[in-house]
Amino acid sequence: MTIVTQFQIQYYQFLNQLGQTTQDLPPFAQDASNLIHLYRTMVLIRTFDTKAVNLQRTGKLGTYASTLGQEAITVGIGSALDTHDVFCPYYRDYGTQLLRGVKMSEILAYWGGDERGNNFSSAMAKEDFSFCVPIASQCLHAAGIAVAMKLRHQHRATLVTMGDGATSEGEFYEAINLAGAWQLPIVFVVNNNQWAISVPRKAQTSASTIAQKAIAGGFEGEQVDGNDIIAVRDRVEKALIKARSGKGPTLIEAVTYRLCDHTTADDANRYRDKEELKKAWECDPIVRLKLYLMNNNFWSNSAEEELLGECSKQVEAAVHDYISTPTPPLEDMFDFHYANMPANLIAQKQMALTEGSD
Amino acid sequence: MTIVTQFQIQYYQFLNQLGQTTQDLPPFAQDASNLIHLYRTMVLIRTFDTKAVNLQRTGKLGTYASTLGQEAITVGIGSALDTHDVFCPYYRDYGTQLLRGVKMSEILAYWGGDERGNNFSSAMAKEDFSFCVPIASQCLHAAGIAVAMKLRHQHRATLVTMGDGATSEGEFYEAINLAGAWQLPIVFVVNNNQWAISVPRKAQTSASTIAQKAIAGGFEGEQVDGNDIIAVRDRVEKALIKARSGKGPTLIEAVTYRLCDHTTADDANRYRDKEELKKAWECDPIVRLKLYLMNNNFWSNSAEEELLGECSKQVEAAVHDYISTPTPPLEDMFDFHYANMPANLIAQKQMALTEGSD
Amino acid sequence: MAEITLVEAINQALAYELAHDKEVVVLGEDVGANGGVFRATEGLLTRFGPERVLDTPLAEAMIAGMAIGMAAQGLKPVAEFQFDGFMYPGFNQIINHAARLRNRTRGRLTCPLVYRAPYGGGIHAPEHHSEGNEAFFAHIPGLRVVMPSSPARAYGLLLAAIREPDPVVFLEPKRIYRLVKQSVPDNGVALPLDKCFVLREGQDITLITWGAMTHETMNVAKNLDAQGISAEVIDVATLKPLDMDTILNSVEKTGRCVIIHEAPYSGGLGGEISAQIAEHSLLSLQAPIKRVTGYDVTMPYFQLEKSYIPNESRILAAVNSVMEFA
Amino acid sequence: MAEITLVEAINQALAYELAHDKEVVVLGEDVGANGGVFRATEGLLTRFGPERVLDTPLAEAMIAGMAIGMAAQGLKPVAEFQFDGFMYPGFNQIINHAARLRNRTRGRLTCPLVYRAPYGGGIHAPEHHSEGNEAFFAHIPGLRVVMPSSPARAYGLLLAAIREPDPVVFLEPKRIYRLVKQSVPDNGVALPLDKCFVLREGQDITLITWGAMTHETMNVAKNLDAQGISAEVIDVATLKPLDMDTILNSVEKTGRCVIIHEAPYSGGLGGEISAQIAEHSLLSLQAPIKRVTGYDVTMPYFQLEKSYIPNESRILAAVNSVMEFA
Ligand SMILES: Cc1ncc(C[n+]2csc(CCOP(=O)(O)OP(=O)(O)O)c2C)c(N)n1
Ligand SMILES: Cc1ncc(C[n+]2csc(CCOP(=O)(O)OP(=O)(O)O)c2C)c(N)n1
Ligand SMILES: [Mg+2]
Ligand SMILES: [Mg+2]
Repeated sequence: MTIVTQFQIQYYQFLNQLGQTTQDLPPFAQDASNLIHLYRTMVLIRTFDTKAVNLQRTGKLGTYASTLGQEAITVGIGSALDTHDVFCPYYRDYGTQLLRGVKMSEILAYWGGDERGNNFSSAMAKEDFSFCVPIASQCLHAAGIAVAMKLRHQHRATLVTMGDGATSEGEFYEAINLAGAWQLPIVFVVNNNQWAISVPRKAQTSASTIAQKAIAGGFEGEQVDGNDIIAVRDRVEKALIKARSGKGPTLIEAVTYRLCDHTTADDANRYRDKEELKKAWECDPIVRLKLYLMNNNFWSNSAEEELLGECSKQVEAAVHDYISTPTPPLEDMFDFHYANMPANLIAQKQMALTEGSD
Repeated sequence: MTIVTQFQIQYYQFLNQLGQTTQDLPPFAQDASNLIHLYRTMVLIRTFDTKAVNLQRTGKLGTYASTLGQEAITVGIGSALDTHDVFCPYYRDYGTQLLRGVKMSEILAYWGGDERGNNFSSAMAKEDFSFCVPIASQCLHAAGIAVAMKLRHQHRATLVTMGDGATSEGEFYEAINLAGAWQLPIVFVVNNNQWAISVPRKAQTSASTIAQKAIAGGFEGEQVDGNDIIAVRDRVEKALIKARSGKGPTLIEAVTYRLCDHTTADDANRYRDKEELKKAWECDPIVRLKLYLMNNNFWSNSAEEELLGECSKQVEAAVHDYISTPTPPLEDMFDFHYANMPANLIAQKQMALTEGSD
Repeated sequence: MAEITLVEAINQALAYELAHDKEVVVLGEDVGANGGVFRATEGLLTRFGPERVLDTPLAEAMIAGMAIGMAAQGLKPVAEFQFDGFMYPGFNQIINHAARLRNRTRGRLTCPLVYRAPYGGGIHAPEHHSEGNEAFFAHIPGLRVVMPSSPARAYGLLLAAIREPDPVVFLEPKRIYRLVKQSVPDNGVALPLDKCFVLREGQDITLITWGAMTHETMNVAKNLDAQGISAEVIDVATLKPLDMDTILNSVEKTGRCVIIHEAPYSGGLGGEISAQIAEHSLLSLQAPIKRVTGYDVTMPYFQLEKSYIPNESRILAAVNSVMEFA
Repeated sequence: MAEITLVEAINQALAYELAHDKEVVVLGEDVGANGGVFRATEGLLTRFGPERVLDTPLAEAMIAGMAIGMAAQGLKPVAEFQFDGFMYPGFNQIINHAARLRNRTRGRLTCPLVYRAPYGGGIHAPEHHSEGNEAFFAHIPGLRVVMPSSPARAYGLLLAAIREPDPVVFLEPKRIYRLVKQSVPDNGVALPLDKCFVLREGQDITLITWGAMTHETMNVAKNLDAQGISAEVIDVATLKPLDMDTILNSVEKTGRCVIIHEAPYSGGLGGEISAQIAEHSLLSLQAPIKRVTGYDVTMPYFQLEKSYIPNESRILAAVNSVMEFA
């Protein structure tokens, strides 16, 4: 019996849940204005999120997946990504999208049942994928994008997000294995929010960390405190730099908690302990950063008040855009399937337009 | 930064390639008659294998996948399995099948294009699956069998085999993850013969061992010297005992080499270095055990000669059975799809019988 | 007796079989404590425990594949895919293994399982939650494919599917999960597989459909009475194998036919049925058969889904054009 | 000019596009040093190097899915599935993503790729190596599905498929990979997609087929001459979308039709074509359309595969019965 190989998984945190530093902050975080920017974005996202849930409750939006409690991950990623990187999101990544210039009204259109929401007007997001619904399948698109970057010798990276549940899907592992085998410029970020609808993280896998799943692909996985935006941003940034410089993939497990229902179609009370939820609120990533900023006099109650007002305004404007956008025309259903629309589809479209008009 | 978890992968060997013991032999191997039985089975398999390749070359068999060089794995597994265990093989596992009572003529029928080869007459193999062609998909059947065993609180285990290439497939990982999550009574044995057709092990994954892929599922993986049948048998047996007693799954990577072409349809000279092959022959598992047996006077040249004669006879008898079996009747194509054959299929069958007769 | 919805009838059938056949096991994503995203498995975990009702990790090939292993061991797994659009990762297991296990082993191993999935559009759901995908499964030898269209048929057909010794893909039209209530005695009586249901007899035209579209079709048929057109309505129910006897008898009687389904036109099951009618009863046809179906496009996001799914006016227009043909 | 086989024509088309379009990338299992298990990619690695010809790990969802990401970046991946029966793990990526990327993003992202696979039975291969599975793909909105039937059409159609800005499933009838040789100029001239090829003109009956079955069908057509029956033969070639104009024109001329394909009967593409003919040209039909197809069973292991695949005598019998119908 010989030991042929060994591994270890590390965990990163800078701010604990009281907003105290647990180690020296990385350079970017030593500039308070950077942290304030992150803070403002998280608050904006939460404002947006609250509003979106509300729109759904009042029948003005379809099923919506809230990102409550997970803002540090999605904003942290967005702030670490470079303009030329490509982002493959799953459906809770509003923070990243916002920082890539995707409009809130586009996100609302998406959940409002309108494909035009995926036609991002932002130049920065023009190569980004839209939300991926079939769990984990985006991992392979991201790998393919990274393959293209590698074949073209570009100094860019692809970042793909997914939930903890997604790590049970075969396509997740296939992407992990490929990323390792080909040393692709890719970063996998798992939003481990402890639940996949009603299935708790523990029931999903007996791996003690999600991070260790990277070992199957022969590359590094690590855990970060997903409620500490400094840790998220720092580790994601380092992984992106590594990827861009040809040093291969990284899997980052961001440990957090889904403070919301799975979606507006879900009722977490059916399966989730109220005590657990209550404790999880103590780790609220927004509160945490705010405590740090307040304790260090980088933030004030009046600044907060002003910010909330601004966020409301921005969100209301987006909602207005969304609500006042007319339903897409019928022909949109046909016009985007093919660059060269086949004759029989042209005929069907004509038929639909005729039938639709009676 | 904190280390949250650690892993190591171990490697097991008892006999080195000169047939010398590298550590004390396990109890079963201290009884020479056990080893002689293993040896005889390996030689029988090789005789069978050589003959089968020959039958294909002379047009009497379809494409055939040789198991040359991998006999220690397939025979080792077969000798470790218990009657009540269930075996889910991939297509090189003649040794295991033989020890489960599957007839050589059935194996030939399978490769000869006749489903009846999968209708094993052996009682021991009656719940075993037949060869699985879609790579890695058998892993999930095995997991399902293990689920049934667990739900029924049986003291049994499932063993599933696959190649190194198979460990890139999503279905492999899904089975690994499920096995861990549900602590299933299952043993995964990977025949790492260094090649998946023309793709070398290194190109398949950058994991330094296949064994470490179990870490993704949160359970133990280990390497054994796949050319050392004592190590294979010992580790597989221990993993089966663990599984049967409710202690969960194990992944065993058996490291060997594919001394043959991928199948008779393949020509490995197109992609494989002759030197590499030559070196690999030095690890021949049959020679290794023979050296040990000879060095310890458990085996002799005359015993060898006698054995070869017996093996030939057995194989020839099986070939005779196979060759003299008439083609299945046309209706066999229809009769086994449904317990309750639908009316339209009955009609098609009648039509086929009529059409077939002109 | 209380009246129940289609999804409650599914639940009732599952509970009945769990109670009466100890080999039946329900599995899938969120089928346990959550009772399934549509509540089809509500209460089953509490009543039958975690060894009969299994919440699985999130992986559909795994669900499809493990069910095969379980079935080969003599269990009768009833596996849920959470939505139609998430059946595809399981396609490999369904076509290459579930459908073939019996044939491959000449009957030595069998695969008595049910793959359930909510089917089709119309509930304002996100992308991939509204697929019309029965034609894929109905082309696979070795499978049965069933779609109920009422609470009573959901109950009776699901019982039959679970009891069938071979794999059944059971597609549940989610648009009508809660549309109507019906009293459905919980008597364990199955309905026959491989048979159409004639929902309404008529003389002038045969309307062939299945699943949720039976509702619009029945409405049209009723309205046709006022026009003096007597329409027969057939709910195909078992989509593989097709009960062509019932269909041909009807069309030979009426001489006219419209087929209605939600899935895309090209390669939809309507084509198969239409072709078989024309091949077997050509001389009975007094007019070309028409198909009213989804268009050859991906189900649009929900703002346009109503324009995609056949509606009563499209069905009526087709009926009128077939009736007017001379 | 040297004459080449169908598989050599595939190779020639791949080499042509690799040489003339730097965005083209070939990928798949064993496509590199091994040149593909059928040698379709032989020599490409040596000629174009490992950044244009990629041996992938063994995973088909991965192949299907990574090609989508590559295509979205503007590459033109030509991805090989090693055999028809191993396309299924990629089904989820093909239907949920490749076919939908353009539509989902309103054209912002596109998916110009080709999924190649050897298709069908007849080469005495093991299980899962002989699938007749075109109907699955031909039902998916957003895809094109193409099957060539000669070296020249293989070359011209594959060029067209690679140049098409949308995903194409390109199924290669492996039974005729090496059946005939033809001189195929390597001039980079593509053939049109979305069009049938009339292989032979005739007046009395239309025989519709594709892929390898064109060969048996053409033989039957030639033999029919001796019987005084003039048969038109149509190679459908693009299976989605269907070029119904060519088909309907022919059947309206001949009034009789037999459709021949290898895939199972029920839900096969023959049903769709038959239905569309009867729906659009009912009054032209002088006899019911007949379909000669594989049976509704899994392709048997090879001892019986010849009994499964339609042969000339079955085609002839169908033609005669259609001709005799009065
Ligand atoms: C392939 C597939 N299967 C099932 C679903 C239904 N579904 C949507 S979200 C979800 C749970 C996802 O959990 P996780 O990956 O942890 O992400 P989270 O929603 O918790 O952020 C499921 C099962 C799906 N969208 N895709
Ligand atoms: C799903 C699937 N994809 C592709 C193939 C074709 N194929 C047959 S064997 C093989 C290589 C398998 O390699 P490995 O798993 O290492 O097993 P080995 O043959 O080396 O024992 C491939 C690609 C297949 N049978 N199934
Ligand atoms: Mg989660
Ligand atoms: Mg191998």
